[in-house]
Amino acid sequence: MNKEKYQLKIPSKTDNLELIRTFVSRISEMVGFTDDDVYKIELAVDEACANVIKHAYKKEEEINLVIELDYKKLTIIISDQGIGFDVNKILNRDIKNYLAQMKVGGLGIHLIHALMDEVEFRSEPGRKTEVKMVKYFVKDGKIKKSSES
Amino acid sequence: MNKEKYQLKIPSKTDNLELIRTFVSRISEMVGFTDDDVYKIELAVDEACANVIKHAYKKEEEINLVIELDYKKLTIIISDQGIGFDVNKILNRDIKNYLAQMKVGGLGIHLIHALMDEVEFRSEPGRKTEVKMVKYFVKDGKIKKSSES
Amino acid sequence: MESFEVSKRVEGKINILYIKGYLDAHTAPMLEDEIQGLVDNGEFQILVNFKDLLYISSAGLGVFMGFIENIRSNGGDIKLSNMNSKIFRVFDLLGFPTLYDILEEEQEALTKFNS
Amino acid sequence: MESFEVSKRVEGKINILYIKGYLDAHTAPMLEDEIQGLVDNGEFQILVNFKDLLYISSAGLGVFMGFIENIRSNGGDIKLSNMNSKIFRVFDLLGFPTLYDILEEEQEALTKFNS
Ligand SMILES: Nc1ncnc2c1ncn2[C@@H]1O[C@H](COP(=O)(O)OP(=O)(O)O)[C@@H](O)[C@H]1O
Ligand SMILES: Nc1ncnc2c1ncn2[C@@H]1O[C@H](COP(=O)(O)OP(=O)(O)O)[C@@H](O)[C@H]1O
Repeated sequence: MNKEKYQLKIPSKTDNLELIRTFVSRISEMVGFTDDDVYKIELAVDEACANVIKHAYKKEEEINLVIELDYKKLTIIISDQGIGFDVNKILNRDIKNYLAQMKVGGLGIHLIHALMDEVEFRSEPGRKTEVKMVKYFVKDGKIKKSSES
Repeated sequence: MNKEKYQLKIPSKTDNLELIRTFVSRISEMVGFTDDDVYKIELAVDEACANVIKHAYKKEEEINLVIELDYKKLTIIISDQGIGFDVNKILNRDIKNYLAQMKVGGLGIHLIHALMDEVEFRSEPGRKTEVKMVKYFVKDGKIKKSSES
Repeated sequence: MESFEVSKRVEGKINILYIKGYLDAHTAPMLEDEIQGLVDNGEFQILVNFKDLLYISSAGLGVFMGFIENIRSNGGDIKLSNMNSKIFRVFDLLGFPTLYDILEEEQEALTKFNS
Repeated sequence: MESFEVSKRVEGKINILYIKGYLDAHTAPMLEDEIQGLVDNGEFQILVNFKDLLYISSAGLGVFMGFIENIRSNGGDIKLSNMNSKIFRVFDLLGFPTLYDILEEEQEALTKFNS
């Protein structure tokens, strides 16, 4: 397979989460991921898009979703032109303690890390946010999910 | 409903027709078209995209699909940067005679006209093709499918 | 995911093809190969049963267009049966009913072949 | 299209919610409203049966997080039962099993409430 690109631009509203999941899971199935991996990819994308809808914009704007396929992996980039956030602050949170305090929210980003093989958040507060996540077709044993270590 | 825009860019290969149909039919369902209209929209889009795949490019390139929703209609624009064609030559074909001569092909554009409320082809030979098709949420009786008259 | 399948049954001199699922520009070559196989074997009496077909685009109709002249000039025919109403409408919109025998039931089509 | 439904059954002091379909950021408010209604009526013994739930995202888990403190401080609890393995994994990944009673069967959960 050569490098292939699929792009979806879609209004940022929760009504569209289903369509986004369908889109992503069809492509993931098509390229041969197991049902289990399809589910993980679908959920990770749902979380990232739900964040754009909830946090990025004051009103309905646009979610930009790009899927790139090469011979060894599926890469998904979800971006918005919204308010952004301090990535380090969120990522350094200890999820166990956080949960034990029964705080509402804060689960999505943790989940994305747990579900995908590689995850990278970039955000410029006030300007934009971009999440890049990767799932390999074959895990070579050495590649370990960073959030599970 | 305000004006809303959905955009899909996808490699031009027949494997993707199913995904395109799913995408378009989900949006059509979501905005409340009857099953019957959803089917017509899906088929018209399939035909236009199959044409891009078959005719526009020498190798796999990109199909660009835009769906716009306003309060009274769904508009779909399918475009490519391919070889283009002489629109008038195709559109003036008499489909009955054509069929009776048992020619292969030439059915897609006719079908698109029969299925949608408004259809417009623009092509610049050697550069690009764009098909715009419209389905109204409510047909006001006066709007008649041009190809059925 | 959506899919397309062809299966075959022989009834006397007539070859019946059962088509199932989604017939579009991606899957049409499968049907084309199947009919080509029959033609190559000199089998020109072909009945296509659409009972389990859920979707068809013009690429599917094109398959029949591609063979009909040759098959008829060999004294055979392609007849079509058991279309659901959505599928039939596509054939109808394109004027196929004047060019092809499209029957409600497989049995009617078989009878018509033998008459 | 995908959908989400909640239905309710009362068993003694325990309110059982049956959730069905797809629970995401779009449908989570439906579940939230349902639980809010119970809390407003002073019903703090809540069992959520996941038997027919096909999908959950963190927005769904967030609903439970949003109520649990208040409900426990009123002597009640939210217990969860009958999750399929895909759904359970999401709870598990987020460490919920240490914070919530997640039971295989509805009956076990009912017993646990009454003990
Ligand atoms: N696309 C985004 N734009 C702006 N802020 C974001 C975005 N994605 C995440 N965030 C910030 O990161 C925080 C944590 O996100 P998450 O872990 O998904 O939990 P939750 O959405 O429940 O708060 C959010 O509360 C928000 O402040
Ligand atoms: N996107 C396109 N790019 C180039 N040529 C096109 C395109 N769409 C249609 N055509 C031309 O119009 C003709 C008629 O198309 P159509 O009615 O769909 O029938 P068919 O695809 O079976 O030939 C095609 O054969 C092709 O020459």
